[in-house]
Amino acid sequence: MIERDVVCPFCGCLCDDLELETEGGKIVKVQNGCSLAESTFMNDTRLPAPIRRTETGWEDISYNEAIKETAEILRDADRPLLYGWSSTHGEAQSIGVHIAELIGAVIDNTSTVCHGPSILAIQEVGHPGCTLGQVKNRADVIIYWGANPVEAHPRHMSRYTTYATGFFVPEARRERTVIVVDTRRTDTANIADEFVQIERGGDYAVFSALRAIVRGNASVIPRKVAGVSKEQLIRIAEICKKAKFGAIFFGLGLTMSRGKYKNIRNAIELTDELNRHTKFVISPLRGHGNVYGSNEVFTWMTGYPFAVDFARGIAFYNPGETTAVDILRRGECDAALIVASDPGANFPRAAAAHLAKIPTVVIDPHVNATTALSRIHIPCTAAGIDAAGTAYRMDGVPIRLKKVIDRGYPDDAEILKKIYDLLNGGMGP
Amino acid sequence: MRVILESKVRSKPNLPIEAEAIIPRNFLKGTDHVVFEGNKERTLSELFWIFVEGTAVSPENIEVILKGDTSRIKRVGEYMDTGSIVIEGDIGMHCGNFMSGGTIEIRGNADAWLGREMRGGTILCRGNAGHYCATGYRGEKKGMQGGKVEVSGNTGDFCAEYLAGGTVHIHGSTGDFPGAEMRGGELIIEGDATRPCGNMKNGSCVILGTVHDMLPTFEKIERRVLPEWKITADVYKGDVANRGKGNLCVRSTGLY
Amino acid sequence: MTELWVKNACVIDPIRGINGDIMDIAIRDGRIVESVSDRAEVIDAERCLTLPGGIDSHTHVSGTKVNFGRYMSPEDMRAGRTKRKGKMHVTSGYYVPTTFGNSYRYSAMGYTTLLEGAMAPLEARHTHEEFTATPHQDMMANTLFDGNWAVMDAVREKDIRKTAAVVAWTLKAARGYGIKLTNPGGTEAWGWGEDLTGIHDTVPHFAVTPAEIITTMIRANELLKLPHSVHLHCNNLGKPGNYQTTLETFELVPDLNDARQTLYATHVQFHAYGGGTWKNICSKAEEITRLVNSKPQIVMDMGQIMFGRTMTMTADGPMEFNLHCLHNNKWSNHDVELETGSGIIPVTYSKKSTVNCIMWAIGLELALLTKNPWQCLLETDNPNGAPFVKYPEVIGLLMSKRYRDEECAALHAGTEQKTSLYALEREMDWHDIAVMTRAGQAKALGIVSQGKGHLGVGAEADIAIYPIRTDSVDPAREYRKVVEGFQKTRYTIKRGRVVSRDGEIIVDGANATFWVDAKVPEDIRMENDPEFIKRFEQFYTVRMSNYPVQDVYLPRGRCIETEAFT
Amino acid sequence: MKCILNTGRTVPQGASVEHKGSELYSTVASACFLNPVDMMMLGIENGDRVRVTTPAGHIVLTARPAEGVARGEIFVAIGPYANHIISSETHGTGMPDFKSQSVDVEPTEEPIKSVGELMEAIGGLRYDRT
Repeated sequence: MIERDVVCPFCGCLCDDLELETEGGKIVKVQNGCSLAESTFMNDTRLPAPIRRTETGWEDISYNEAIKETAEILRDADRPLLYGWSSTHGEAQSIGVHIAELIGAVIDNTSTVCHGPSILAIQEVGHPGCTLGQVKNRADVIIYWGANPVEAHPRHMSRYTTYATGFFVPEARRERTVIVVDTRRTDTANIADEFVQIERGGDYAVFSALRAIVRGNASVIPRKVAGVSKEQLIRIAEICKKAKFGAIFFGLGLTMSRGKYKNIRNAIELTDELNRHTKFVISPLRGHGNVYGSNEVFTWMTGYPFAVDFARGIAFYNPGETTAVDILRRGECDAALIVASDPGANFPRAAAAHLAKIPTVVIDPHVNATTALSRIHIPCTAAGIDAAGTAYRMDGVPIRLKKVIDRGYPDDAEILKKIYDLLNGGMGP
Repeated sequence: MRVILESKVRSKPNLPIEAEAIIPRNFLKGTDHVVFEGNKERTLSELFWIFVEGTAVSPENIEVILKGDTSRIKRVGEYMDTGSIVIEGDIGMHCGNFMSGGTIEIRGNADAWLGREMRGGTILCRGNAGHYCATGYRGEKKGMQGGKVEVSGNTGDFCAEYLAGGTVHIHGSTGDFPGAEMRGGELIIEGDATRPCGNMKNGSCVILGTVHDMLPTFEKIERRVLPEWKITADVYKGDVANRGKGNLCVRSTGLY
Repeated sequence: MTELWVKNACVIDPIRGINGDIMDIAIRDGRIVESVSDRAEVIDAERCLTLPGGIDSHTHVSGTKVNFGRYMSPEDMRAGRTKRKGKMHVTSGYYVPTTFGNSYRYSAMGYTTLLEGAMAPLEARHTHEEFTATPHQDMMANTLFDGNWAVMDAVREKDIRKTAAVVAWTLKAARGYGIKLTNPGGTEAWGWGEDLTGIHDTVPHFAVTPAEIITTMIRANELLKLPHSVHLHCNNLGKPGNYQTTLETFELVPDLNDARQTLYATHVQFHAYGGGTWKNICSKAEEITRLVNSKPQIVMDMGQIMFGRTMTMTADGPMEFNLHCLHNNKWSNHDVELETGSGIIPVTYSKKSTVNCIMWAIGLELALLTKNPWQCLLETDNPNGAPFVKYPEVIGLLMSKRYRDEECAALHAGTEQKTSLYALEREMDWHDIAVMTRAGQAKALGIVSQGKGHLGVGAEADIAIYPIRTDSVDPAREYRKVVEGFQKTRYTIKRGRVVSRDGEIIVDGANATFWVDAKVPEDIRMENDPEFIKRFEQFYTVRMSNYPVQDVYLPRGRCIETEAFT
Repeated sequence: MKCILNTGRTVPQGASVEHKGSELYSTVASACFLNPVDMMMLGIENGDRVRVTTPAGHIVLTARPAEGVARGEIFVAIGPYANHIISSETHGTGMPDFKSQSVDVEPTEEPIKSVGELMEAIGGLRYDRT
């Protein structure tokens, strides 16, 4: 059977034009997708049943037992941490927030180690952005800064930017100037019309210099800024000012390097400045398929996009204090529920190690590094493969993930709902 | 009146405690106060041995002394308006939030957000202070607006971010981005600093030590003697990435 | 079967011509009936003011733009925090509260139905997700068409039928309620960082003018027999001298509908400025209301501002950028491909600013100078002019000259000469307020037939009982009692259930979402139009099959079907 | 040799990210890309192993040459290998220094650990029955 217009849940591009061929409840062929999409759909090995770690090893347990024990762990905790949420749908995220609110937990999502700093920057200066179709149809200048879409978002350039045929840019690549700014010459840099190689940690200074140049203060700028010549900076500023529609896309090169959110703030303020000359937009290249959705759901329910602490009953937010890595590093939390993510692999060692010291429960379709650190792992459906639900694309466009096949697993929203009911005094499953 | 709070040994010592109730004024009405340990509500006496010496009729005569392991206690001195607090060891985050009067002395180190959104009064930290010393809250346009924060040791990153008024005096060094987004007030760093005053709009900053990675968007105006610091300084105006009218004075390294 | 009997209610029900009669209301299974059995639960209203549930016909509470307002404002979130309590979830925020915050606070004020003022069709799913999380009000969404490429193409071709067909397809796909035009044409120009300066400017690359878009959409709207009229946010919002654009626009409006207005002009306060600069700006409320008083086919809402901190958010992207250049605070912008734009910035309205004082005065002037209260409805363009929790104060100001005088005394000295407010003696009565906060909205939105805005037999039992005794309170003098009274109902009844009591929410909500399916003849349906499909697949970034909102997003959807073109 | 550790996403890492027990994932996530000149200075060839040390710990990785990596830097895909030596300090922002960790790089003969072994080193227990 052929399924058309399938949405790939892997990265924040949420490409919705895939064609899947299924045969007897299995996906046998993926068309239109990138290699990440292909492996997402084709190499989908699951944990067969819930498992629990004992003194001697791992044992299989029933769903009911696993759910009951999870509820008990969470109920007994003085500072539970609920973390993850980015690779599942909004329906599960929403129940997660309700659990956190009910038990006084800290709930955080993976933006904390991804674009959390971008959010902090946006909270300082706002975000002049747009949906990706605006860029596709209009942009004649495209900047990738500290981002490597060739590796991380393989179809970004063909669907939305560089190579996409747009209404006002029918000749696509030939009508667009592409600028890449990075500390290393990546594959993305190799296709650029202008590559700006910047010294590590120099992004902030370069943004400041560009802002000053665009404001007419070029005379203050020294001959070289973070390894970039003043001539090149002036050239870039001119390209940007002459653009009809410019778009900056940035990645972890800005959020993870020193200065963190200050780099992004400066990028946004450059965009703001350029809007006084022409049209310019800026957008983060969001990683996990539905990480932006977790920010949206958290925001309408709690007021904050991530790192929400319900310990005092009200919602409190302060990244650096209420973020998952910090809470783990300080050894604060005494129980953890990890949903649809892998902090065991993605957090620095000291933070991950704390997960092994406390009762940690994983709800995730796949065995991952966190499995080894957990007490219980409950397998579930994978959103976009065997479960339908809402996901938000990196530009905020909500898209419905489809259920393509049935593999007999319970939906994570269903598992979470049962945990919630138990915690809320219900009789449970 | 002197109120001595000595922390009790806890079964989960890493759990944060939130204790905004610990301000001098509150002890006029006794010692029966609510604090929070993780997601549980506790009484002050569950977490502290409490000793009261003498009496007081007005809060300015109340001194609160914290002893023992106080490094995980947050919000001590929040909204404090008078009296004094002495912390013999280290103190947790958000000490002196929104403080408007009185004094806090920390004999050990202070964790992050010391004196956040402070309006008045004095905080003296004899050890080191963490990140975001004397700053504001996420999304707000103004950080500390008045009073004085003095740190004998070093601070972490983003010291005095969004400083809008008052004085921040760091005897040691600061980390990255001290004085970022400054709008007013005075920041003095006797030691070294990295990327000071990024995007400052107003206010003044003096750095007596070495500046690392000076930002390219500060315009050197003059070289001048600063008698109160007994140095010759290069005076910069900035940040010209915006319409910044701030002053940044950095000790001159060349001969004069 | 659940029954409720409200006795001793002092009812004002303008749609049925009831003005302060003491009567009983019988409710069965969510609707008002002739009588109930003696097993019915009884509420004694104790002769308190009892009105149909409040209806807000223009508010921003759900969707991409609103949520972005929250996302960028942790400083506001800490301004209005409440804990989980009983059936109430945690809330955060003051001017852009969380969905539960919006829902509870509206409910405490007796509001039971809301129209979200702006929904981009591409992001409609988001609006509907938040509707589900705003459980105590029935919801509907104005759907944005101001920069819709297919609409502008059809307008250029002067093809009203095709314009209507595009609207019908889009409304159905977005599960939208009515047509919203926000700075028509201007949001497309903003795609290039430009704006339009008047209704006869040409939209770049599309060769149409705002005037053409507005007049064609008005005709398409009536051809589709939509319950609501075109809902217009005029061009040139917030610019000194813009009243001329507003008057020109109003002059374009024919009278095409016997049951309601032909044009709903929203937040007109922001469109009633004289002068040419911020220095010489003045009120032109008299000119605007003079025209509206002579044109029953126009209904407007106030767009009242109130002093304090708030957030402006609108699909009018260029306006927000201009405002940002004045305020230099944070600025967000979000253009939506082939459809519309949006912008968000926080603002503080201050009594020290003459401009802000004049704005404040204009909103009140509009209401007081409009003879027929059905033509000028009460709102603040929440949260643009002020958060909706300020409505009771607006009511107080409209009912009391003394309250206005006291407020005026604190305003910037330059205000008096720039407005006519100081001289206006009119004091509105309870009936006027009932019209301006529910009955007028129900009629303007075309939902009287859905059982909204009145308490007749068959109506939905949405009822607000305020702790106000109209026989003993003199609103002109005791305006504080009026303000307090409208802040918290004694009971808010939603579809026959008491949902809120003395400001506290006591049950989980179960709202409905109204949307419109206008059935156009088979031969001009857009889903059968190969050219439309081709352009869609080429220039949107989602597939056409993934665009329409699935039914699962409207767990309690109420579809209003119309037979268009008949 | 003193270097700065940079991490990031790569296609092979992304494609095998849901199979962290696999050998493929191990190979991808434990590759350490160096500038060829730096490799020459260290006296190592493509495929040799390096020991990378920070105050947080040390890890053994497979050296791979990459022209695009600047001298004095190394690049490792986002994942448990890089994280084994990255500090959990976030500077009050919630975000660790994933792209600016100072490291010491030296040749070694020690073997590469599996993801399971890394997790067991911090108190975990491998699950390998799938």
